[in-house]
Amino acid sequence: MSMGYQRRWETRRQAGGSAADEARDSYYGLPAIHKPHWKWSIVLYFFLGGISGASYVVATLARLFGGPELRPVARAGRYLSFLTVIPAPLLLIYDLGRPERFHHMLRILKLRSPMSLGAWGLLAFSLFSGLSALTQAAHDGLIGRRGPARLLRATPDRLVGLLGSGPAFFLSGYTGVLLAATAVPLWTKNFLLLGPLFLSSALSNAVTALYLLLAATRQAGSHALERLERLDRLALLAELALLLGLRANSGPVIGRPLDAGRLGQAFRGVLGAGVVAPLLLQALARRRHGAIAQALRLLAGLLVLTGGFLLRCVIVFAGHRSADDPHATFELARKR
Amino acid sequence: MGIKERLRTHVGRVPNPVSEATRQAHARIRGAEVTVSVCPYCAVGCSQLIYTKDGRIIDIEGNYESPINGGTLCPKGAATYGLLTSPLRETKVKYRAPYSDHWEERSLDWAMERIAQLVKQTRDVTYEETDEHGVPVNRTLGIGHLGGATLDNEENYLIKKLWTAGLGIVAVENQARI
Amino acid sequence: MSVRASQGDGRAGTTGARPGALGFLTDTTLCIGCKACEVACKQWNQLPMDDFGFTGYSYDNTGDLGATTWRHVAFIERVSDREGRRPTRLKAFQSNWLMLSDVCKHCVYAGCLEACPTGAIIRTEFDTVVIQQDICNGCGYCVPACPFGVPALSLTDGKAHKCTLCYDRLKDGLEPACAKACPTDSIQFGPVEQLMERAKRRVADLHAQGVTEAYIYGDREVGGTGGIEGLNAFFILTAPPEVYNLPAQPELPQRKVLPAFLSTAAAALGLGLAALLSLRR
Amino acid sequence: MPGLGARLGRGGATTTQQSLADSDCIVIMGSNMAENHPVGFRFVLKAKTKGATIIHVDPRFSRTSALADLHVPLRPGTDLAVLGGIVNYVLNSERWNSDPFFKEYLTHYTNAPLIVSEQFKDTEDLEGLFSGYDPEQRRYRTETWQFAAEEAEQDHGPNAEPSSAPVDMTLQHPNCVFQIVKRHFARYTPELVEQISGVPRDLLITVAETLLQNSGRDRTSAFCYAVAWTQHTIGTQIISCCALLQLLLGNIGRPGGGILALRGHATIQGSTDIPTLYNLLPGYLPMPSTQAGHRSLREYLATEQPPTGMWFNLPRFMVSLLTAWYGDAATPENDFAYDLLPKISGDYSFEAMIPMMADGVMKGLFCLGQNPAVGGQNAVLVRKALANLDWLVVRDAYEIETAAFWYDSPEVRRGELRPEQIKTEVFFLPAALPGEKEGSFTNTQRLVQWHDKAVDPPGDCRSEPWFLYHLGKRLKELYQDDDTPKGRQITALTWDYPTKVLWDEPDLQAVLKEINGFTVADGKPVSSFRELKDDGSTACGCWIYSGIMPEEGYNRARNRRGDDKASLEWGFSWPNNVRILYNRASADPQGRPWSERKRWVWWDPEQGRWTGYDVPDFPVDKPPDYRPPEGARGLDAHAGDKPFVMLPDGRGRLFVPSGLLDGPLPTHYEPWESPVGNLLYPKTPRSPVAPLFERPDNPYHEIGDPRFPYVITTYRLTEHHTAGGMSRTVPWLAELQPEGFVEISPELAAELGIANGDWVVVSTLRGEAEARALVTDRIQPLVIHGRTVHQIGMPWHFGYKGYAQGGIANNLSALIEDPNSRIHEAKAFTCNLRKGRIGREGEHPL
Repeated sequence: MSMGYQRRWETRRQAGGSAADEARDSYYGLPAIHKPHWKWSIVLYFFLGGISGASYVVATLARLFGGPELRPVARAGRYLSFLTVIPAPLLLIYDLGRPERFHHMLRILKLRSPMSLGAWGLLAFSLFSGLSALTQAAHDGLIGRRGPARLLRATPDRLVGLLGSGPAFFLSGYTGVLLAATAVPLWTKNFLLLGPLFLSSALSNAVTALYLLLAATRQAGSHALERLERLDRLALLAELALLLGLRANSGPVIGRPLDAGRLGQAFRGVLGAGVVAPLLLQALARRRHGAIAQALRLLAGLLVLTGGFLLRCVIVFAGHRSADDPHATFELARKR
Repeated sequence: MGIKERLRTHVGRVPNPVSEATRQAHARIRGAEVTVSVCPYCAVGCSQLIYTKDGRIIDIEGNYESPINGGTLCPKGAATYGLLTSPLRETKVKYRAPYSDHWEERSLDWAMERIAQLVKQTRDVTYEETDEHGVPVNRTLGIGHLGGATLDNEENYLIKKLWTAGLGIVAVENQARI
Repeated sequence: MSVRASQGDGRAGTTGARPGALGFLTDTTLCIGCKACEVACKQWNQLPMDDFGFTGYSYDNTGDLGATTWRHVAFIERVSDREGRRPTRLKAFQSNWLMLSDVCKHCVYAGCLEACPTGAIIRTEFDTVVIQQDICNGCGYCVPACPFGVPALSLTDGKAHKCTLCYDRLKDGLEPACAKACPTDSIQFGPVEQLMERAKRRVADLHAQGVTEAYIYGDREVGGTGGIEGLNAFFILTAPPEVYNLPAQPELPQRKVLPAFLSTAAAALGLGLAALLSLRR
Repeated sequence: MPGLGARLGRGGATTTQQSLADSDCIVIMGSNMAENHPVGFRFVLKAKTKGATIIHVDPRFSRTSALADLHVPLRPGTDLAVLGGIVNYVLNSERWNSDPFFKEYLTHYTNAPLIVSEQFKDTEDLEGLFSGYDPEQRRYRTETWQFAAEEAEQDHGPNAEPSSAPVDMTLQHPNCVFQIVKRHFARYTPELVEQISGVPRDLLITVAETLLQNSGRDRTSAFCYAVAWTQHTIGTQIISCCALLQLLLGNIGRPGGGILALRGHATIQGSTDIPTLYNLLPGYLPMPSTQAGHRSLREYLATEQPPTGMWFNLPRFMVSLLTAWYGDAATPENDFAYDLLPKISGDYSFEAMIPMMADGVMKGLFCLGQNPAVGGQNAVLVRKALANLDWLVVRDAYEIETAAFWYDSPEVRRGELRPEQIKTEVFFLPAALPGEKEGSFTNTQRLVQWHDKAVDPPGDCRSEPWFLYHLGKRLKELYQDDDTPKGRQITALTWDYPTKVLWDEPDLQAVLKEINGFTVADGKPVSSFRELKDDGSTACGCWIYSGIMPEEGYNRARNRRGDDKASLEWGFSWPNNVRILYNRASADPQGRPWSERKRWVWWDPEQGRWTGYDVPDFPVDKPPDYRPPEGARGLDAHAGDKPFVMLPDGRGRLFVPSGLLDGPLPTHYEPWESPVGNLLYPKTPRSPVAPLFERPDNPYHEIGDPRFPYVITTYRLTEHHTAGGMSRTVPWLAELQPEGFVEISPELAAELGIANGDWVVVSTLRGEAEARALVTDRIQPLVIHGRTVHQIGMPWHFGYKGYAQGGIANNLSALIEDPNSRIHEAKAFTCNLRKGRIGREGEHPL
């Protein structure tokens, strides 16, 4: 018997109920498919990878179109992107059953496998993110003035940023495709929504993180912060729409883990505290000034980031739950 | 492998990169010695093939030639390899002295001699030459024997011969009774 | 159960099995639930016993396919009717106590194989699907990518495992261990095309004998649906697939890859535009 | 085995597993064939694929039932009532009375036309008893059971049935066997059988009709049974009733017909042929007994040698056996050392041994591949008996419960007994397994197959021959100067087998040659038992195996050329390589095949001999129209249309004048422990002659004891083997059925508040066992005598060693025997069941 789910006799059974009764609605309630083994490290990877990619995009756009006010945004975005991408491969390797064979991920390139694409995409993006961060560091004089620093300063950072934005978007969104292309009912049922959802959440997380960083370090002016907040609002609204769409699209059986138990609470928490509440708090903050507004924005930012992490937890673990539910599997694969 | 071939097998929509180990894969019974045996479990009488390499059993399977099992086996028959190699298999003589609470390891020779002595002792004490009417019975009821239905015919023959004809042990019984 | 006729996609045959493909026909109507297949498989592949215990699931104490169980016999009791009456006149062959020896389906298009990022999972010269143990790094992506719940990660070696259709034996022209052991020929091994012909004849025979419920699971109508294009290891069943814990019309998960990427790209465009508009001076 | 032997002549299965594929109807009753003989069941499915009807008569819906066309549930212990109902229906059926085949088979091949003595009184007349019952001794005197003409010649002993007994070929004589049988079974109406067994009357009629439709010239039906028939106080009679029915239906000796006894161990047939059994010598020679008057060889032969039939050759078999065993010490002058052979004078069967040990009569015990601490009846008493031994030698591949009883038994675990209180000196000797030694097994169809040695056994593991040979050598040495009978007995024994290099392993080819038989003068093997002599010039260890080594070095058990017919070149089948016994009956009285479809063995008038696919189980040149001359002896006294060569008159016995201790005809009695009385014979509820072991540590439940309201039956699972020593220790099998359990119906579970998977305790006056409850519709309550009787099923494999453990079912069973076979009754007794545990949570079960 595979690991990870309880035997029925450890749970309550009814007196007089027979083995036949237990196999009436499903095969003793046993899962019809195997869920993945993914735990916190993968959830964290999804979260950090999302921020990394999205902050790179934001940095690039800020650099390209933001004018001088947004210079700090571009700078912070490049650093944030690089810092959050560093743990990504480590988290992935840690999750492997045979970590010493991590390099087998780059043995092939398989276009039908989101994970294979993801491995290459992560590699490519890391190069861009690293290059951009180093370039930024060179500009900022953090790595001296000569030798490589000079070379770096000479790189066309806007072009690099433009080219790197492809992989950056990819890294923020492919994880949704990775989940979608499985037999896990909750994920595959929402195959068109997961990528956009992860992308919009990544964007709001990245923007929020940048906002908090810049606000805390007083690096950016109020215009810059306003623009960031505008973007955050749009991303959050997109996320809200996608979350509601996801719940509706899942239906009563496949979507059950989004309603029931702790995961249900968490899902409602993501919606309420992670998306709706920040929107409201931001709106409130816009009508206030000074410390109150700052506190409201800080709270909103923290809620967004927490919600972003929680969202990935909910999607991953509710997926596990739906994989353990044979009714969800059968609902997905029922005769048409 | 050329670079072109390598690209073809390693990059693409669904490439199919076969490893060296896969190319080399083969059945472990290739080139093994084969011995014909009979399943030791029930009485259906399935013929088995025991594959050995370097004096070790590496596999036991059904024998296609048999008109009874035609290569097939039941779960017990299919587990015969496990019967011979289970981690619980005992390969040492164990001895428990009277009133002792533990096993002791003893040599096979010691055990054989001790058993022979005990048989003689018990037999000498309990031997009946005649019954109460003076009819020769030449037997002992002091020793009994159980087992035989999982042993070979030749073994049963030797048991019956030694115990009953040689030592007068009459309470010789096997699982046919149960 | 009645399986609806296929939508008629114009392709001949009931599966997309490649010529010369080898596979299993598991005919549950001949299965006596002896589990010889489970043991023969473990014996040949030297798989350890599972962490076991009494389940109460009829006579099934192994539960499902796993890293160390590559054949698994399911037991479903259908003895009484709703009023608790036990039958005496039974349908021909297996009835009322359903037993099925489940196994990797060796799909014509396999989710696990397409998911595998290392190329550990390959399609062999016999058209079977095998996880190369010298390559697998235990990423575990094949596990949820299988619509039948077949591959699983081993707790001991960290790698994914499943039925190899005895790849090593096939290389030496030997029959897979489970099919060889099966005492009642419930498990039959051979070229899929021949097995499919045999299965159709068998189902027709069963229908003639009053077993009108019998059908093939693993063609393009049921089991091998949604881009899977049929199963190289297929079954004859007499109850709806779900009864045996099998999905009726599963899909190849990788069918979702392209549309999912497209929707994500569209979202990227949208969000990128939103970002551009928000951030621009 | 006496069940088949008494009616047909030999105790072995009459047919082969392969022949089942030729059946038109297969009744599996008293057996769970798909589970316990899965590979044999292939042939049932082959028959089914060709259109045969499969009927499973069994209390439980098992894996066999799932593949059957009819499942006929019955209360455990009522098989004979059901069979009797079928016999009754058949005899009065339209088909049986209109198709001349049945009467032709019956009048020529069975003793149906013979006239029985006027003194015989049936159970019909005596309310469930036959004439000749001695209530004091609980046994029958058989004088009144004889045929009419014999009465004056009682002196000839019980086997003296002259072939000239009066017959009535019209079967009309009121005292002819046929009419007695008909009257005897008239009581077994479908209505009454339903009340006794719970089998609905229309279902019983369906079974009988199906059998009738599939029996006749062109069709044959087979029965498969196993220990669910033997393990009853009337087990022998259940089997004999089946033989009677198959004779009535003309199914014996024919392809696709017959009775297949399904044995549970690899060579349970072989260990009966070459018996490690107290009451037999090899080849079914009776063990000399003072109770039977076997004081000398002359007296032994006088009582046991019939004038006609195969057993007329008894002196040749016996003298050849004595010559094989005592060699030079066996001379014509000393009656071939007959005195050295021990004599029995009581019951020393397995069950009798347990009280002998418990009471200190038996002081030493060898267990060679048997596990009585789990497999023995009243296992609580068995373990108590083991603890009372001076010494115990266990030879096995695993440390089985019997070896570990002194420190790990439920009694020790519960603290009732401590190792320090147990005196038994215990030896555990690791044994070699097949694959590590060579030898032969005799399978369920009497087929002897040799297994070759592949590797040396590990460590101290040794084969049984090694152990016996070397122990024998040591004992011979210890006794070499002892000239009393006990010394001469062992020193006279021939024990000089050539040995092979490794560890001086005795050469089993030499042992096989001794079993086969050889001429003493030149040591050349005999080619058949027909060459055996009664003058000491031949030696033979087991006459029915003669021919297995017809020439030096040619071991026919090692023949490995099968085919799709009789496979005569695969192994060696006793007797004389015959595959289907009594196959003379596959031809009509004139020697022609009954039909083309059922052709097997027939008379070839041109060659003047019997021929066919099989070896004829008949004198090969005796023409069908042969009629014995006056005073003929042995097989010469049989006419050419009498297929049952072992029996004195060559006729299958519907009526058994001797050889069965509980009556010449099968009669239903209730199990010793039953929830209800006997509706057929209320005054005789239980077997009047079942041997009892009435002692405080073996109490019985009275009929209808309210404390023990449930019927329990014990059985085996596909995944395990007998007492578990060879399966609970093997990881791949242990995981498939990892714990002991009992099967109960949802109805009973609801009554007792038990959920699937709960712990329950099953109890009898002998002991208790705990297990998990498997609540399943496959067990059903039956309405018996108008009230609901609940049934409980419990696999008996489990014990306290190995990977898979569980409560011991035999803690519950009792010492009680069938009088003929001395087999116990574990398939039907009464018990109680409650929710809960004996031990604590987390402990392994008691």
